Amino acid sequence: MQTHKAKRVEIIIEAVMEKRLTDALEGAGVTGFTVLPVRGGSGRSGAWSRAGQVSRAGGMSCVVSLIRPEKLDPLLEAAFKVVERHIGVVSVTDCDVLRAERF
Amino acid sequence: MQTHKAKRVEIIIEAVMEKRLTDALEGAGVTGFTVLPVRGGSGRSGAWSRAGQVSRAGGMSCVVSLIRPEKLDPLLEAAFKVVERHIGVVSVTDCDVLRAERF
Amino acid sequence: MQTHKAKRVEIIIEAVMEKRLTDALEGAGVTGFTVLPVRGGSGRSGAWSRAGQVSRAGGMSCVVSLIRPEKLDPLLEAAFKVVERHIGVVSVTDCDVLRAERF
Amino acid sequence: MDAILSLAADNLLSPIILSFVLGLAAAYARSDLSVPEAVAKGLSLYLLFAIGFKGGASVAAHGIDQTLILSLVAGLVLSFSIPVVAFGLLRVMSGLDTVDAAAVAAHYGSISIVTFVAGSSVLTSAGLEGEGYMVAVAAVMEAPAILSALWLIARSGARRAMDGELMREVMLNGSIVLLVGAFLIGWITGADGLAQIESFIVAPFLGVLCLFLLDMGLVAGRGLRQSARLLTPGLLLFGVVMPLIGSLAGLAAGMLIGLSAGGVSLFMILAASASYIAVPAAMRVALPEANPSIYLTLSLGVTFPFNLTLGIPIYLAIARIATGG
Amino acid sequence: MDAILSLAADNLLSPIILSFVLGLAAAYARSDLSVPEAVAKGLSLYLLFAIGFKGGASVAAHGIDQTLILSLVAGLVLSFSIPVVAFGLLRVMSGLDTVDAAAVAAHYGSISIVTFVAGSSVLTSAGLEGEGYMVAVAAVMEAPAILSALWLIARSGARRAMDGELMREVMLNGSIVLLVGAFLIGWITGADGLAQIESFIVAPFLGVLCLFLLDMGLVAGRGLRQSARLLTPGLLLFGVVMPLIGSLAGLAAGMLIGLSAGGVSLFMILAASASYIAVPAAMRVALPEANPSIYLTLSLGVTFPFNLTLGIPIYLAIARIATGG
Amino acid sequence: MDAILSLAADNLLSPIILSFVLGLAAAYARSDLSVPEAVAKGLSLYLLFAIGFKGGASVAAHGIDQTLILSLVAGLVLSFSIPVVAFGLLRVMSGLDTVDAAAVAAHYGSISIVTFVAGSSVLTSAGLEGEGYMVAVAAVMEAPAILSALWLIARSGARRAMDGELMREVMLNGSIVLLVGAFLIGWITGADGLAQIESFIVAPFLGVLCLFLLDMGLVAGRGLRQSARLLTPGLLLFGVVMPLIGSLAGLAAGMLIGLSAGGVSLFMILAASASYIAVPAAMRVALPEANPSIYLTLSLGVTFPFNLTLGIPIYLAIARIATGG
Ligand SMILES: Nc1ncnc2c1ncn2[C@@H]1O[C@H](COP(=O)(O)O)[C@@H](O)[C@H]1O
Ligand SMILES: Nc1ncnc2c1ncn2[C@@H]1O[C@H](COP(=O)(O)O)[C@@H](O)[C@H]1O
Ligand SMILES: Nc1ncnc2c1ncn2[C@@H]1O[C@H](COP(=O)(O)O)[C@@H](O)[C@H]1O
Ligand code: NA
Ligand code: NA
Ligand code: NA
Repeated sequence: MQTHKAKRVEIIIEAVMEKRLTDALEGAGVTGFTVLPVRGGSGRSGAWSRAGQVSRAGGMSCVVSLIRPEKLDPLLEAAFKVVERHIGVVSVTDCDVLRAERF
Repeated sequence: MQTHKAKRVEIIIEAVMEKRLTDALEGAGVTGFTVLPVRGGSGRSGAWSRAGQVSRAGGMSCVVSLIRPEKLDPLLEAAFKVVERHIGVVSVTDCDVLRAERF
Repeated sequence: MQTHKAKRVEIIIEAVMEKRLTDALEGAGVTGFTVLPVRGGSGRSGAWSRAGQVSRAGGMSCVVSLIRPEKLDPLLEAAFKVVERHIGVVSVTDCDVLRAERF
Repeated sequence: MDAILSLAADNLLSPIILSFVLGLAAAYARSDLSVPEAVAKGLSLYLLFAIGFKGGASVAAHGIDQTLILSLVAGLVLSFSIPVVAFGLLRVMSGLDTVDAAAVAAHYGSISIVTFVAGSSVLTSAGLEGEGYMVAVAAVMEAPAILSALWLIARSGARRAMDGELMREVMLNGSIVLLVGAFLIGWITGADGLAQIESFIVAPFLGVLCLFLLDMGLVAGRGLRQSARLLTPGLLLFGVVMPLIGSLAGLAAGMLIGLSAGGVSLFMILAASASYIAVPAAMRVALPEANPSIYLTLSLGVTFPFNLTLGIPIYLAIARIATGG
Repeated sequence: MDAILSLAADNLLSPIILSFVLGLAAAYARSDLSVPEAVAKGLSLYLLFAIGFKGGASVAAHGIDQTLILSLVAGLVLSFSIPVVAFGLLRVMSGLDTVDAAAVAAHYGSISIVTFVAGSSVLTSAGLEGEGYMVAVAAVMEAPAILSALWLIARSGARRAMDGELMREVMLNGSIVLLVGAFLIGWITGADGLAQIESFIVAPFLGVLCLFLLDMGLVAGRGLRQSARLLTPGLLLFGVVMPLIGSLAGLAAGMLIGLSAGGVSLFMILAASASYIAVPAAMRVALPEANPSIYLTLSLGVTFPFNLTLGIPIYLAIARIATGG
Repeated sequence: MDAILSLAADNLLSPIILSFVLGLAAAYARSDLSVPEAVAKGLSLYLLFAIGFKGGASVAAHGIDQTLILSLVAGLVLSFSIPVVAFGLLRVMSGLDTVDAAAVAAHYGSISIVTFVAGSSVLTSAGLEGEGYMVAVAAVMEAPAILSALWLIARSGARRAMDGELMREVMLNGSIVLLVGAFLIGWITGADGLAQIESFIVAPFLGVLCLFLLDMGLVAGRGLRQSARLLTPGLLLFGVVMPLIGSLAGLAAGMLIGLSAGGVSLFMILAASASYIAVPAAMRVALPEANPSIYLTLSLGVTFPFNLTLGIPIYLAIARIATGG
């Protein structure tokens, strides 16, 4: 099948910053993203789990966005401004996508 | 450790089509896949969130399948037939897997 | 933006083994990981879904860890010891990360 | 007229309506108040189980006669035929194309079980009670409208085969199965069964409904905020006129069969209400080209609140006058 | 015999059994009816808390004597020894290998708290009541069977060390901790405590149980649909015979200790029931080679429904005859 | 003194406290007992809705006077000013830097609605009842403390602009909106509304609170196990002294306004309690450099249990003496 080069950006960010991140992505011209729930994790700031939590404070979200390669830099700039002072991680992978007209 | 080349296919598809997709994957000889819940997202057809939803209509699923490279094309053909008329995205990444005998 | 080469390891493992796996990862010097919930799947041992389940027995977790390339082998060794006798899959992808000092 | 107004006023200031309004307002104010998906589903399971069971227990108590069969048949006929009317109206009143119009039409032929539940509780507080088997009528009215909509599209050229799998999904969707199943359980176990679980399905019922309507307000409000611009005046008008038309069809059916004032009211409510769970899911499968924002916003954002606030008291008043009850 | 049959018939037509049957039927018909995982867990937390608390409050009301200690010891002994019997039976009746047979055996030595809960409510409606501390007996019977199973395997060569971590997980698994904890809270706070939360843990209890059994029916039905082919006639027979054998062991224990008719019934139910939550999780850790479809299908798909429908009335009738109660 | 002790003892042995202790113990023992996130959120929605509604219904029953306005103003003043005191104390008693100290201070100026709920139920069983509008006071006290904390930081140089978006998030966070909304619904629908949903929001209330506190015990216990090492003696002392100071400020406010003994107790409880839902979320946005383990462990692991067990009876006793009620 016909596929097209693209980038898969995965941003794991504090739940309280999720809306700010996706707003920034939209501002940077990103046409789509998907948010996956996150159940727990561990990092330099310790381990955490969502079990039994009510507050959004102790939780992270995972935002996945497939984009055309040329949009990578604006996306990362935008994402970086939001995550800068916050915990979380950003990774970029090469990928191929179907239906490039969607991106 | 000994690893083997494989492909990681990630399909984000409408929840109502999930069963049809996984049936098609099985039909195409895919031996395994994993379904991740999706909490929300945004695309050309607008933004959505599962919060408070009861109907399966407004929701997506994320189906991840690791496969041998030679099975990629049949998988994509099968997946494409299901997603064709529907919203959603398909991406393919190169990866290495442990325990190749499992695929 | 400045990015750095890294590896993205994704381990889909039985929920009952999750804690043992993350303990092993920490033992192998992995500084961070994120756990995603899994809703269902299918493999050689059949299909399963979390719908309506109470026991942790029939369920899987998805552990994602971004690491420096040189830490890949110790991580895989450690992970392998845990998953060895168990169902589940391990995949490794090349990626680029922001803020390498975090890994 | 006065009676309607006072009933409407009472209704508007009831905890269930105000809970819905609170949800709407919170969504409009962009509060992060939200009900987890699992909790919303849990509440809806509870409501379906409770309403089904109580309907069955009521049938066990009052017995049945041929009006049961007639009502089921009438429900089927209404669900099949209302979409045709809705489709025609939409083509006249709105600029929707065939596919979108058919998709919307399917929603209005089908029913909203929460509108039914809310209506039942208004009936109860007005001292009326409908025939218990009306929940079975609600169940049979869920699916046929979908077939009508697909037929409307097929007629206009864009052949769209209803595959067997979709058919099965629609007929056996969770809400129908739970509603009918609980109805049967209530019927079989009767007064004894009801006594055993009354303090679960009767006493806290209205409170649970409040929380569920709060959630529906949140969901409807978020939908409206995002998609209100799609609501042309023609569509908006349709969202208010169509339930009234539906209710008259329900009135006719109920009167012909000879139901009680409560039963006629419930028939009107069912015919007036528009689906927002089962039909949207079926439309995503069968008509992915139809824009979900249109049918969801119309059904959940316009018709549902209209029925909840003004519609139900109106239908009830009309039913009372018509039946002399 | 008549008494058993009429009790069984009453039982079969109760809302809780019919809810389970509804779940089974929905799963078989491949309806998409499902209970969210979080809701199912929430319901099970409620049931454990309520049953534990009521047990404790009942102990506070009736006091305890040495039968408490004897019952706990007997529970331990049963849980340790039943797997040995089950293992032997399985090796004779079925073609299972050592690992699968040991895994299945562990399930039958342990207990199913929902069977216990369902049994308690049948007792209540039959006007009997067991000793309140039987919930503590239920708790102590969860884990020992796992040790027995691992010992059975070690015996047959395939050494399998039970690591300390697994031991801790099993002894402190959530169900045991909540059950015992709620039992202690009920005991400590007694009648006062019960009065405070009665309308939460007593009044709606049976209704909640209905929803939970609906879910169990769905899960069991899906499991059966997928794995029924694994159920050889030998295994099927085992799934029905083993609970009867277990119940007789429970009968013996209860009679020796001198429990009331209710207490003896509960002992029989515990011994007859097979775990489907704690033991499967432990088996996945300790015996990953054992096929979970076998033990889950047998425990949840065969023995659980058998106990729920026929087993409980049978045990109750036998206990009544044996104790003259 | 005796009265306090006996009240404290009664309180300590109530099902709600023991449920919290059970959660703590299970977490310490590393049991896998856990409440799903969705269920915990569902329980908290229920509690907020119920407490808000009952407050509103109580206002509808007793009418209001100018003490309502005065109480709201006093609540605002307390919430703005307590963080300043807390900040000063922290700088003296602990080695926390400006940012961490300000973050902690914000928590103590705000309130914990569960502490309020638990306090209300202790009041009820002691035969007292506070002014119904105290739930509105609770709502207005949530947010101002956050502004104070940011101002404290700005003062010390590290300018930190409170953006409009965060402001909106804080003022319209889900708990405030639901609490105030339910309060208004209760007020509007009054005794009629209450009668309709009483068996949902009144009868099972304490039982639901037990389950929620079990969950809070689990969460607090896990936090403590992970972060107890952060609790220097100075911080620990702060976690116990600060609520006492806060309660005295609440006492002064309540007495000046002339509230009833119940109202004064509730004011003390609000001022003494520390936020663990809304403020942590705001701090993560506004002060990401502040260590969440410190403020969460202190608020949820030290002050919450202190208030729950000893604080509430103490405040109640003081309020009674002070008001002569
Ligand atoms: N190397 C990593 N791989 C995957 N997720 C990570 C990694 N590091 C951190 N995270 C996630 O980000 C959260 C915050 O990380 P940290 O800032 O290191 O405390 C963790 O709890 C994880 O959920
Ligand atoms: N570029 C993208 N990256 C990740 N997910 C996407 C992307 N585009 C669309 N999606 C997901 O697919 C859904 C439907 O997309 P669309 O068809 O563009 O409306 C969105 O709501 C997202 O969940
Ligand atoms: N090829 C695969 N791709 C993605 N997930 C898989 C794959 N194979 C197995 N899994 C996951 O691992 C679980 C156990 O697989 P198995 O050991 O093959 O039964 C499955 O139920 C899936 O959730
Ligand atoms: Na209709
Ligand atoms: Na047993
Ligand atoms: Na405070």
